[in-house]
Amino acid sequence: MASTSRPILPLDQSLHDVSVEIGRVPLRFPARVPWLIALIFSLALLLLFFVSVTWLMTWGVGVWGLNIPVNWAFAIHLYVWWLGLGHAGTLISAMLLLMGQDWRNSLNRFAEAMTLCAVVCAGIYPIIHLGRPWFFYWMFPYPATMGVWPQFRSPLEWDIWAVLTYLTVSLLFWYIGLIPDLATVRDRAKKRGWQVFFGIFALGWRGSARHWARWQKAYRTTAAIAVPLVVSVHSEVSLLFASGQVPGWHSTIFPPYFVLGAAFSGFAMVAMIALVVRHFFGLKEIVTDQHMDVLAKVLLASGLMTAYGYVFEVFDAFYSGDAREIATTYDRFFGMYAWSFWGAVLFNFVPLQGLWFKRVRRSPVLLFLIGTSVVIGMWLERYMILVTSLYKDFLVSSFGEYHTTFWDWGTYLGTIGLFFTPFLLFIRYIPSISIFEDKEVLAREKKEARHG
Amino acid sequence: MAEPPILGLLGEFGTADALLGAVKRAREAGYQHIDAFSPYPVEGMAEALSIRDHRIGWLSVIGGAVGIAATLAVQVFVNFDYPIEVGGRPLIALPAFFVVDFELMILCAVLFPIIGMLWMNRLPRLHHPLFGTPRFSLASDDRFFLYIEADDPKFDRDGTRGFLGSLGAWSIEAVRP
Amino acid sequence: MAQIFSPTADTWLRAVLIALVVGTVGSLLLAGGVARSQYVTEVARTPMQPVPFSHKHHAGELGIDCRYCHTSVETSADAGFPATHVCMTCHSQLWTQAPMLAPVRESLAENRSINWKRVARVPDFVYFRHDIHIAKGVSCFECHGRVDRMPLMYRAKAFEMHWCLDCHRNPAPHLRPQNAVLEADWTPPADRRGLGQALMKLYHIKAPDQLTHCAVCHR
Amino acid sequence: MSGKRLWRGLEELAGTDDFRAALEAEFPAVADLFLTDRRALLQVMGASLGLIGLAGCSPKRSDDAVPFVNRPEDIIEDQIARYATAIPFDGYAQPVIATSVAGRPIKLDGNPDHPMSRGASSLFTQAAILDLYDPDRSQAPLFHGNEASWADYDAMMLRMRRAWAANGGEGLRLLIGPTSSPTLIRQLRALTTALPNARVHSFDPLAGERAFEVRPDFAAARTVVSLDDDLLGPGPAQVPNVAAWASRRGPNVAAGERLRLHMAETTPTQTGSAAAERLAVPPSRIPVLASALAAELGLGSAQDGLTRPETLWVRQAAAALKQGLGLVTAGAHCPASVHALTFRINEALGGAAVRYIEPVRFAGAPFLELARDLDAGRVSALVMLDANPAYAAPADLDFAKLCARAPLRIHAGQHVDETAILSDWHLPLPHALEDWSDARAIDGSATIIQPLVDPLYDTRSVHSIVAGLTGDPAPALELVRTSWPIDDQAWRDVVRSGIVPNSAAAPVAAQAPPAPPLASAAGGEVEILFRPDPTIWNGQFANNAWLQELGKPLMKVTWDNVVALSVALADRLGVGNGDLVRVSAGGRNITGPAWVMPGQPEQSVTLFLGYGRKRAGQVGSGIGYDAYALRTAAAPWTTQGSIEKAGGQHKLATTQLHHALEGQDFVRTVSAAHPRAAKEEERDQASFYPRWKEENAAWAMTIDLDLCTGCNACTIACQAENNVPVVGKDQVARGREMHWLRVDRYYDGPPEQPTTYFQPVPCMHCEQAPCEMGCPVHATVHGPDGLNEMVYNRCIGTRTCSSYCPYKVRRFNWFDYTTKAPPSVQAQRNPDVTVRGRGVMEKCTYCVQRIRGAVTQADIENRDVRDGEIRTACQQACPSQAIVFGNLKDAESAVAKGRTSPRNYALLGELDTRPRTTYLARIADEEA
Repeated sequence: MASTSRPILPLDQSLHDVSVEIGRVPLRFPARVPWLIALIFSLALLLLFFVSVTWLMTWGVGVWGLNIPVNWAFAIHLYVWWLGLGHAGTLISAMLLLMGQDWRNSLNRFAEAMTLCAVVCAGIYPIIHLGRPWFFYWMFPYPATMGVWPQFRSPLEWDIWAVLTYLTVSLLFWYIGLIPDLATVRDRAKKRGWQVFFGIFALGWRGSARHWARWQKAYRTTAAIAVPLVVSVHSEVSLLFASGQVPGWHSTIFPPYFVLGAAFSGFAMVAMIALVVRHFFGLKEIVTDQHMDVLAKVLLASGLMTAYGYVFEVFDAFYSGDAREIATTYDRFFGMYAWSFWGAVLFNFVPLQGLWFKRVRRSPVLLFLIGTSVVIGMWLERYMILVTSLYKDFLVSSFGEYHTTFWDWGTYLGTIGLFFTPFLLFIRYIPSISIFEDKEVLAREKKEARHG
Repeated sequence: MAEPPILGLLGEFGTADALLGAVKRAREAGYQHIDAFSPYPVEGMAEALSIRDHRIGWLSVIGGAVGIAATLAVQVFVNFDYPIEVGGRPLIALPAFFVVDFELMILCAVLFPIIGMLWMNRLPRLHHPLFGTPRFSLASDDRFFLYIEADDPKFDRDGTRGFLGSLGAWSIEAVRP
Repeated sequence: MAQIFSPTADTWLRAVLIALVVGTVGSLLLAGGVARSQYVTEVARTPMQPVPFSHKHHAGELGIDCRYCHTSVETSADAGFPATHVCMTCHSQLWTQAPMLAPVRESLAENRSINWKRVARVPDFVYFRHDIHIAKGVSCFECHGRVDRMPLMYRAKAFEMHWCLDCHRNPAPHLRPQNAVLEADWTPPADRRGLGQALMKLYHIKAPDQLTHCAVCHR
Repeated sequence: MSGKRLWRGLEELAGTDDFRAALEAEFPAVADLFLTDRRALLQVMGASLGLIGLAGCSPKRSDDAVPFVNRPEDIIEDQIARYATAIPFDGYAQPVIATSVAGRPIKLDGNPDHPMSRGASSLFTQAAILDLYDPDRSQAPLFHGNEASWADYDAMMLRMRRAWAANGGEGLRLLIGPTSSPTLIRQLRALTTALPNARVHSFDPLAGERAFEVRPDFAAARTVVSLDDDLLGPGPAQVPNVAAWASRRGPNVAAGERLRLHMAETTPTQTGSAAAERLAVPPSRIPVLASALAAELGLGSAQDGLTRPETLWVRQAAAALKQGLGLVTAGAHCPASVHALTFRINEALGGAAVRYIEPVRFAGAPFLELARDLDAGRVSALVMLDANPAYAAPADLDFAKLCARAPLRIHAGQHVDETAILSDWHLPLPHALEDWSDARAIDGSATIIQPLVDPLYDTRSVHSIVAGLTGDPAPALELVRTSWPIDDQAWRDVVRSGIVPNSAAAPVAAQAPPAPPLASAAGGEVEILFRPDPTIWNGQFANNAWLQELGKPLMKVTWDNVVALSVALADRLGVGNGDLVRVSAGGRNITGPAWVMPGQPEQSVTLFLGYGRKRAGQVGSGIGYDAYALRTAAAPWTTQGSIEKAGGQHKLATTQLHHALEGQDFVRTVSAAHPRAAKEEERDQASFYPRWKEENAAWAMTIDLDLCTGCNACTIACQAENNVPVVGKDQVARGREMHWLRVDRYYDGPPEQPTTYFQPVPCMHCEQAPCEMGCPVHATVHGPDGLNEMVYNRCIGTRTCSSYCPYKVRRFNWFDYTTKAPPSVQAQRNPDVTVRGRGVMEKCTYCVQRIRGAVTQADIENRDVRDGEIRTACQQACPSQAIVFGNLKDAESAVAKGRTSPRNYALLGELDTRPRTTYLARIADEEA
């Protein structure tokens, strides 16, 4: 395979070393102090999340800066943003697995875990942003005493199902891939408690050839299905907007535009997390510069595609000749919220160009900074799409303005805690890199090395 | 004196290739009830053990079909059960319905094979005789095992032990209930 | 290496898994059940009334017309509760000393209302009208049950939306000729179905979609 | 009369302990952290009125059924009763039909049988119902601020009466607010005859300079030239004026017959917006224009020194007048000289279109004389009836100080206001719906004011109080009855019909008033105008939350009054909307937020009266600035002064942030050249969707923009009918006002001389509604009769519908806006409309409760609904009848006809939402 022409893992380690190097992370945790600091920080944010949500539930969505016309802002904008971040996990894992890109193996497990946490953060929003969240279950078709059913033409109805499906599939995909490694850790664990813990979740995996055969089929099937799922989910999210007639939303390029943006922001997130984890857990042998280099290339590619989306959206507006579309576009350039548009352009695409150079791609610090900038950029983009479209739609008389409140930010920062707390627990207690797949690769590479 | 009964013999090998070779030899030798254990899926092992199982794939197809059919059925039913005009749209608005149909098709297409896989693998199974054998824990690390079951017609305690030895097994252990 | 789990562990694990599945499904079913239970629907609820008024006696045995007390049932959304003087028209003559009727006499004496407790009630956001239902031949007993057999008034039907819908979707079987609307012991003719159809025409009952859209009851 | 019995029924409802308990449970007095401005308004007060029928989104409710002990024949618990009566406004009767449910008055509408209403009503009439339930109303007599009893007062009055009887009422002075009540006038005359030394003074801060009532008769006019007379603007005469004006425009008037309006004014008004030719001039130019116009018509010598626009305007106006059927009016506040001139001009024009009648309202001795007497210490007892001089008296008089000179000060009013606290005695007056009285409408026709409920509080009618000055305080009914010497049958008819037959004042042959020399001394830096606030008026409505939250017709500002100044002046001062400016005149100054007013002449500043109240109540106290503080007895309407930037900002809550039409065609105008309003592509658009089958009804509405004057009566009518909550300034500033029906106002053209458009925007009830498609739970769906139904109890608040709504007519309950309202305010609510809880969307329903009511009634009677049987609240209130509602399926219905008019067009028709609400384009005033 193409990418194995140059070994992606150093050959001077044995299969056993791999078990040791990764397996020791959960069993004999290396970076206690930084991890603890991180955990405390994210727990604090999590607390903020609960406070904000309690406040929200007590008084109503009015605590946010919403109004008519801008009656969707932070909640929906962050829902889209989080979900976008999540997508990269699935994409890296699934797509690259199918393409047999071995370099994925050292990254996919983070990525998938990140997906899970991100989807949880995203999934929270559509429920808490409701005026009467305690009735959210009305969105499901169940035989109610009212005799009324949900309305399946509504993009919000689509939304609930898309997110649920996505959450379930990512969870299964992640867990199924995890089972063999749980077995490895189980067998290496010395303490009884760990043995039982991993033992139960390994489901008694024995590595039988027959099991492997079925397992591979199931895993690859899931992967094969996960790719169209990602595309469908974020396309559906984009329809949340495109289904309305609001200028700036009502456009056919929204689905691809959203999916690309999602992958883009997601890859950036993966890169950042991979860099941090490998730095603190000393996994340089597993997550190599080679990996980061490839990841950086993917980031660059998806970034350029997203940039194309930007260009085309503008072109689309002018090409349509629709006065209101054009007005909205102008307003994005020069209007009250122009900062969000130019901010998005700046953060998304300017630092990104550094990735043309190998030195930048291989420099952890620079790559991390670029990743950060992209995540910020996409944040601004989602905000821009939401607010600049809503605050000036059709009737001049109902033009409005949107100003965030403390609780907008409280809820948002809170979800960051909601994201990192489980993620930190994951890297602490679960093999955060695929052990068996790395062994597979290593073995193959050794073989290839031997036979010239 | 009669030795305590055993379930089979477990031979340990150092590399995937060794295991693969051993399996092939064992098949040639006419052993039927054999299994191989490895820390990662070994290429060609399925062929060597002549495992031909396409049910997983089909489960996925079936799941997808069931998912989409069921969802569509629900959507059509609720719109007939309580027909309400919505924005002048038709009662059965397939383009709109299809988004949810698709999502649930995917959900079921994933659930079915995964549950099926676990079911066919008889998992979860926390207690298994193999776990009782001292060196088997290495199967998840860097060793490869060939397992010949006692109920194999060709199984003969000493003969098979010798056979495993001839395959170059590093160690040979009896698996006891 | 030694076994981590005893042979029984698998049994336990399976038990737990099954329990989980059963638990989830069960709790959903339970929720559904509770929503339909008397506890929620308050069917058969018999609130304590200031005066133990017996519909069985008055409406059933004495055969007093419903409208004698519920005067506005034909002309208004609200059937209306009897003013004290309505009770006193008879009870100034009969049982004038009955301790049971003390509250009624006090009410009249002190010019203070009797606090009856409503038995049949729909939520505030539901706008039910008695007059149209009576006009279209829906009998009192359709919703209130056989009050003429109730010593103490209790709720006969679960006033749930789907229950309303059932009738609004297919009114025919519930319609009566005008003279039978207040008739407790009305026995439908052999051809109930035919009668229903005839009455549908007679009363100009509208098509289901016009009887079941939201604004019919919700404003 | 039924009032008393009704109330007894209600008392029974409210009296029982269980009921009180239920009431407490229903309305816990929880202060709401966020709605700080509204919080005051939401404090729970004692009076526990009928809770019956108060619908809410929560199914929790008391199970109690509390019947009457003795049911009156004409009332059933939930049934609606309607009574004809009147609401006095600045002394003039506003004839109304009051709707009450189970003895709770819940709505006021115009009296169709009354010529001065014809069923229509103004925003003030619509809002008057809320005053009845105002929790801040004065509830018992006060003596030096402490609760006292009427017995105490009567005892005191007995002593006074003896003294007065002895000295002929020496030192007794009455100060009385504007009134036209025949009974009261009769009583006052009787009093002055009984006590020859007592004197009665009138107090009306808005009193004009007119010698007698001028009744412009549009019906007979083709050209109206208005010299700063806001004929169509807010005021006691608004309804008849607008109705008459509308009768000369709209679809049924031939192009040549259309009424043509020439307006010369300073601060832009609704009349100016409706004028064909509007000239913006500072007030000092009005007299000049008047005499120029007179000269142009051959009266007096030609004026010189007119600017080119002025000359042009005068020429056009004169030309139009010469064509006959002309009419010239001057604003009540114009100097007497202008009134004299207009009188002569109208005489010259033949006076066909104008009638003069004796003043309808009581004219007592001038307030200034009272001030002089007070100063001189000649006043021993000052009785102030329904007047608030401490707030509204000219600032240079310093009434507080003068007042203190009178040893005994008695104040009677509905609120413990600024004057009440200066008085020894404060006496609570009843609301017009609580006691008997009578009043005359603007044309002099009298109405008997009958009560719908017994007084909620321990009040006494002004009639009884006046009677109490000379004898026993007889009940109002007795006093009123004696003023009308007719037999009981006639009396009953009069009360029922709400108008005394042929009581309208007969025209008088007015003689030319004395013409003092034209005074037009424009000194100082800027000319300052004082005008009543368009929604708070002279301050009497300051505590009415509906009127506070209503956007001013032209400014769309709520909860504040502003300093209106011209674009040029604003640029010069470097101020924008909301920047504080200091306006100084005669050594006094006020500081208020600037408002850049397109169409305001350069060197003029307009101040709006009515704000800056100190003792208005929880709603109206301490908001806005007090323009009275700059007003002097000598120059009550215009003065010269200076304006400067004060620095600092004042947060204004406006319901509309952008005002320019920005080249859009939301409001369209047709002309002889372009008769069709709808664009070609907007007609019969194709659709991918098959048509849904419709029942025999298809409800629709047309709004005639040629008739709409932007008066906002519809908005308040809607608020009263549909339990639309008040959310407070802070929420409005956040863009969360709840009005279901808003009147958009757009400017077009140069800011110095803009064209002003008004456009009422209710829900469009689109046939292909984007909102419905977005709702995941079927909370907003389409009815078979074409209504876009909103089911509050099903709504979970995703707000998708609002995001998708191109018209942004949907409103959201961001917080709990309803359950914490005081019980008294809740008692006003319409039991037929669900009260929306927190987190649900709401919007215009075409008054679905009225539709369903009529349809069900028709169903009971096995007939179809007649055209005009269903009238939406906005349609019912509209003085110009610009709103038409009906069934499209009925080809003969007014709305179906309107739909076929070439002027008919859909707002944002290009979106193919197929609105059921369409507009009839304005008709361009052809060039004179």
